[in-house]
Amino acid sequence: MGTVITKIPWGVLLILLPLMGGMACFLWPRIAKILGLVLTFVGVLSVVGLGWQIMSNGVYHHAVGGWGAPLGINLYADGLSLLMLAITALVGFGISVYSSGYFERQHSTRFWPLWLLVLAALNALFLSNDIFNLYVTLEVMGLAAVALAALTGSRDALSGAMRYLLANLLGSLSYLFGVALLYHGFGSVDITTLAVQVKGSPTTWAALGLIGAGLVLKTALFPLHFWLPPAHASAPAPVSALLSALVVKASFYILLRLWLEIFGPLGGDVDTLFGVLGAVAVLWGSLQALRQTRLKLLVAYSTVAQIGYLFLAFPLAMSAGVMAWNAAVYLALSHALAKAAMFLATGNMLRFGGHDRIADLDRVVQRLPLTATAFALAGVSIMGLPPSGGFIGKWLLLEVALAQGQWGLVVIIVLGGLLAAGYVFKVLGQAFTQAAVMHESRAVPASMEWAALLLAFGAILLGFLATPVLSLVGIGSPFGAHEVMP
Amino acid sequence: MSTVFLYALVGVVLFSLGLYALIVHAHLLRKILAINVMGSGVFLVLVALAKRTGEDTPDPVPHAMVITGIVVAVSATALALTLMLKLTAETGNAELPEDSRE
Amino acid sequence: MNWNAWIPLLVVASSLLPGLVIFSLAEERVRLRSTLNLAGALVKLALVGWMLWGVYHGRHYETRLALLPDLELVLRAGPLSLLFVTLSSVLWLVTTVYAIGYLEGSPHRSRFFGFFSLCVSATVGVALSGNLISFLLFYELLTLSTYPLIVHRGTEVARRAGHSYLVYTIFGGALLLLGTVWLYTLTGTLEFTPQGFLNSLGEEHHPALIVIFALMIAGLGVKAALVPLHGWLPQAMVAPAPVSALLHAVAVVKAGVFGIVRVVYEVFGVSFAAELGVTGPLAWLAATTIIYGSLRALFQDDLKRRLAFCTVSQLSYIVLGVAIAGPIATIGGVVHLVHQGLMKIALFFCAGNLAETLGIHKVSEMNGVGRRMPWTMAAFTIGAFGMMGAPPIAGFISKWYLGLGALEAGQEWVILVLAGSSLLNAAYFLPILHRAWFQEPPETWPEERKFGRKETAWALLLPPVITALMALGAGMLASAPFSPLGWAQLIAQREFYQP
Amino acid sequence: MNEDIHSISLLIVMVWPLLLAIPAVRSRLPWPGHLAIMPAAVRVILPGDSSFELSWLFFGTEFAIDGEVRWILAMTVAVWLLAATAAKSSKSDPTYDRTTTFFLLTLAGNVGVVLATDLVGFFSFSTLMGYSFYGLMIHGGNAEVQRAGRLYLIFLIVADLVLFEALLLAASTTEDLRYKVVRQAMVGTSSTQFYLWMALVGFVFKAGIWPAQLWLSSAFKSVPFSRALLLGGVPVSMGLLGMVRWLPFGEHAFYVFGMVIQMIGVASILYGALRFFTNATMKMLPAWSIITVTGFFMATLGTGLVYPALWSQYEYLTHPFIASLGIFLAALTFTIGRLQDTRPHPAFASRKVEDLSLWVGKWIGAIRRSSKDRLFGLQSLWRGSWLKVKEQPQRILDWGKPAVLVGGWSAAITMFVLLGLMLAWLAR
Repeated sequence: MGTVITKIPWGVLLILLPLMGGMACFLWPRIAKILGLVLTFVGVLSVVGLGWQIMSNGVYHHAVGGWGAPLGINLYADGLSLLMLAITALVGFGISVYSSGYFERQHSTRFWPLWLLVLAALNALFLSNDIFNLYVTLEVMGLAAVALAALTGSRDALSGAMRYLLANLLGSLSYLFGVALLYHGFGSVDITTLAVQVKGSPTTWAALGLIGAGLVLKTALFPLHFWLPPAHASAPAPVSALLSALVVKASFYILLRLWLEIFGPLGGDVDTLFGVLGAVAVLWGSLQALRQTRLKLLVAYSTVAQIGYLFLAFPLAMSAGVMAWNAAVYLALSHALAKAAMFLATGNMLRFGGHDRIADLDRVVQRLPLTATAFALAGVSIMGLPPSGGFIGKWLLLEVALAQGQWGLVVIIVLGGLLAAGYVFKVLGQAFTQAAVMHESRAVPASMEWAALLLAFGAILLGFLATPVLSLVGIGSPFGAHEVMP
Repeated sequence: MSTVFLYALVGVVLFSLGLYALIVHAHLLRKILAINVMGSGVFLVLVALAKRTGEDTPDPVPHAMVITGIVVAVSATALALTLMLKLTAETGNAELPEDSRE
Repeated sequence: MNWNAWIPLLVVASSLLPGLVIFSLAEERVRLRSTLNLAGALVKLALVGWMLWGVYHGRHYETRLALLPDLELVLRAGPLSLLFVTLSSVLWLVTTVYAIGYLEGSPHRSRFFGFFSLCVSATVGVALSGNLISFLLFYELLTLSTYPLIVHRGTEVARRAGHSYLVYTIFGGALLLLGTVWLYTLTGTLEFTPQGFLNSLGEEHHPALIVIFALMIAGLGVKAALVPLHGWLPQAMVAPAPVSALLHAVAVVKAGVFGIVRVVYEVFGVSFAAELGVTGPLAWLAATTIIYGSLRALFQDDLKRRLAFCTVSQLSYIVLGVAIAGPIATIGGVVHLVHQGLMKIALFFCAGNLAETLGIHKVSEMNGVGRRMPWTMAAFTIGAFGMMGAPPIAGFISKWYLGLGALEAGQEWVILVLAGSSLLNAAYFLPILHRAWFQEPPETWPEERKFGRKETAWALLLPPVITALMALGAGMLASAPFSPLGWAQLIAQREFYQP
Repeated sequence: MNEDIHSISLLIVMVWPLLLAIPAVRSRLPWPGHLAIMPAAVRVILPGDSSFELSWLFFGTEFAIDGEVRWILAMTVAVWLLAATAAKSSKSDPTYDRTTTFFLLTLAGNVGVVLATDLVGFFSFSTLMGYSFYGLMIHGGNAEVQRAGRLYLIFLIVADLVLFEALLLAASTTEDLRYKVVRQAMVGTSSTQFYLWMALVGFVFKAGIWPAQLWLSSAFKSVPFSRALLLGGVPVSMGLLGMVRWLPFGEHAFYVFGMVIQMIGVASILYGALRFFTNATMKMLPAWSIITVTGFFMATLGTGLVYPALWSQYEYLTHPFIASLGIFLAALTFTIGRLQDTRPHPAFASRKVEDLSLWVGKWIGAIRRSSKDRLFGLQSLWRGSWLKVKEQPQRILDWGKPAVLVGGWSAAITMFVLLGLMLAWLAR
């Protein structure tokens, strides 16, 4: 049994199945829903299989078609990739379940192929180990995501998607330019090779500038976050969820990988800059979220703030690498679950009430208790209150910041949590008013409510899984040698 | 100044021009074109840098990259144009509306 | 697997699980809901009783679950934890009975009881926590699960109260988190240890430790309603009476105070804290709160608000007892944890009865209620005299030990504070009693409900009477072996001042 | 066996009134007041000293009856029987039923105070007694009564606070809080002075001794006689008793402290006498006489503090004195009340004279006729004990100590004047 599992090339399956599935859905729209559900579920199983493989054999390598680097394409998965794949599979499955109830036929036929395409691209991205492959997957994911964002065809959606697309293309091209420079300098696109060869030189610095800017733009770090709120807020709920939870994380993942392997060791003050931008993002995003009167925009701005947290790890990683990165990864994982749950819950409210004006949400929130619970639990994680994944991440981050005496960051971390509490409760407070007015409502299928709730539960559950998760992430030492914890 | 370097320099100039155009022009078609110009710049750089080994036969890998890149650029342009048309049909204006909600 | 290792977890679960089930119950399933609630309360009580007996005979109950690398979620039943656990579980039972009677026929009951059970679970978790991170976890859980109860009525006032509650407590929680993490970076452990675990830290860390202490006290002080962090408590009185009774007299506010006890005794260690020079300011802060709370209470016409300010004042007795930093004062402080809970919950029950039966919310409407509701007002009288520290009610015992402890520690000024507070207590309680017993009742009450020959429903009448009797008993039987006082002495002996 | 019965009887003495105080019980009994005091009365008569310990109550406490306590208990029984009778007679009073609860609670507190052997027990029961007495005093009264009640309450609260401090001081000095131990322990420690002053202030307030006589006089002025007759026996006597029990007499000479007490005594004698002469209405007679008599007592206490040896010699007289004082005042108030009852009392305008005479009709005449004799009898009893005490100043005179001279002189003169005046007034 064990040997069978370890022999199947799970990594390839993770890419191929959704890719083929996407095409199949495009060709046979009638089975799109079923196929999508099945394939995302198989995706979950495949990740489990891959996890088994990695845990028993160590880091996963697969040379596609038998051609290895430098000519062929190499699949590579260590603990970090595995976790990203796992969270993608989980959130993806949740989104699929949700979408099966959400979309009407007309949109459904367009949604499934695109969604499976995004999923394939995401999986491929997390399994890639060369910077050009990363570019391709990033681009495929980005284009499919733009198409998804424009799905409803409304004015807001179209203009949001347009902005998103332009930002995306700009980021990709910039990234590609950086890739070109790196290849020119070191003659390889394989990350492992590059890591060995890379040296500080004008070419490298230029590459860092181009790649960094491109990825920061795609990750929507302040001040390059301008495209995110309109795009995320105007997309259909499952799309918003997947954009906020997964797509944004993909570019962050690339940045993290490249930083760890290639750019980080070079030194310089880039990490400080990232830290400062992250800090401003936390404050700015949270304050903007507090100011919003529309629920989806609030949640979207919350994403801006939460991305800022991820970047706070950069300056801290100088002297406490593993801990800081652990914190960032944990925050990314829990944010993926929580934000997906939040957007899905928002979608439920929007569907039930027909609007997302926060001030008038009371009658909606009260009649969807499961959705309200999902929103609340996700909110707990976003606020970083225990017990939740967000809390663990914040705890680790605070610990590192305090150990290094980075008082500015400490204040930012704490303040960000307080502001998050502010905007989360701005919504939750609506659950307890005396809403007497009845209104026209559209029923919300149970699958939609439960999908949101279970994802939110996942974010909470992550608060109790720190030990296994952190030991998983250590497989293959993506963050370098493990230091002794203080 | 070698030919290769000249090519590369032109590529960089194209990229910068495209970037400039992307920023200053409001019309979406111009923006899309700007993106394409930028892409061409990058491809040019890639092609030029393929001769980095100094041998007669250039490195094939950048070429493969450029081909991939062109495919991506084509599909991206197609998507962008579709979006633009839809947006124009919806708003009657081929420019991005000022976002009233921000 | 040893069973003893699971009992603390079971104690938490015995209210958590019914709570979760209750959420999913339909509004009209009153009987099932009540059964679940009461069954949970009884099971919890039985488990707590079992642990009480065991701990008294020196057994250990400890649950450990991994939470972070090197940090575990620890639930441990020591004498101090059991004091608080017993208090909350006994009062949970009583309050559940009360709440069933009180909320009869009102909307959103499933939600209410669900969150109510969550609150109790969180409180019990706070009590049983064996290290700071577990404490923090349950502390925040308590914050979150209380909020829905405060805003339960959904009125504008309630929402504002909930809002201000959140502002205070989330802020406090953040400070506590900060202090905790900082401490962890210094020591690498957060386990509650008798006599603290910071003694070994070098001189150079002392300034940092003082700041950490301040952070933690500020974080805990929010729930403990230390001036100037008390603002949320009087506002939170818009919540239904059972909530005010259990949560704002016992569970929530005590969680803060209990945390202060833990921090002073089992994190810093009282002698080390005294050496750092942090207990002095804490004592002054507590003294200020005592006097300030009493002064504010004097001018409240709303009965529950008056009681709330009284709570503010009384809670700081506990803090004061802790901050005096002597064994006897500690006993006083710790035993007041229980005593204040018993007396104040009785008072709040009575206030709830008046509101529910006669529609009385204000002190000025209380003329002659003693004749209409003699049992309720008798319970109220016991509670009020207890608050003033009149013998033989429980409050006297607390005050006695506090005063003695202050003398023993050479802090005579505390006596003046106690005297001043008692004077003020008398000044705001006796007029109420005078009105209730000696003024002529009005022709009609604001909103009277009839209950036949009884003064009010059984479920509303029994809880205040029982808790008042418990307060009386805790005072009169102070020397009995399992009395709160006896247990407090055991705590001081075993945990704080063991040789 | 006999021991046990004695102990249990003591317990019953204390618990019985509390039991009867439960509304459901007392409303079914015809004579709750009388019934409640019965066990105590029986115990007074029964010979033999006894004690019983309740280790679980408070911090462990003990109650006992011995020769000294018997005096006080006897007084208590007498006063309460009188009060119960007076209250019963005014059953037409609409508040009677509810008053009874307070009546019984006060009684229970009083008995407890008398029987307690340590400071905590004393303090606890005096709290019960004090606050219940407030209820008893003002129940159903008019504004004037309320005002008097308020005054009483303020003094009571402050007194309790101050006594609590004294109690704490004592407890921090000695673990064992029995009177005798405390007296010995509270000598020569750093907190002695503080303790003395606290206890003094506390009991001066509680007993309404000058300069804290305000509540007492206004209570006498406004409270109906059936309750006012308790004033002497309950707060005043118990206050004096407390002083005797709490202060470290016979252990050590406290000059300054003793002198101050003596001065208080003299001042209150003078004050009482002055008021007596200037504007004493019939109703206020007991008030002024109380103030004078307590002044007298204070002067003696002061002397005892200055000369511990003397105190040891005459200590046994204090309890009989307090007992006689209580009885005397109760009887006096009762008599005056009866005499005045022909006029409707402002607090109970609806009271009918016929009701009153139903059960004491004959008594009134008898008292009127023989009040002179009876009071003489009482006074001689009282003066008899007192004269023995008075020998003390005589001795002191021999020693030539001026402070004592003042005390003795004032005591003698005031007593004399007081008695004379009272007799004259009554015989008028």
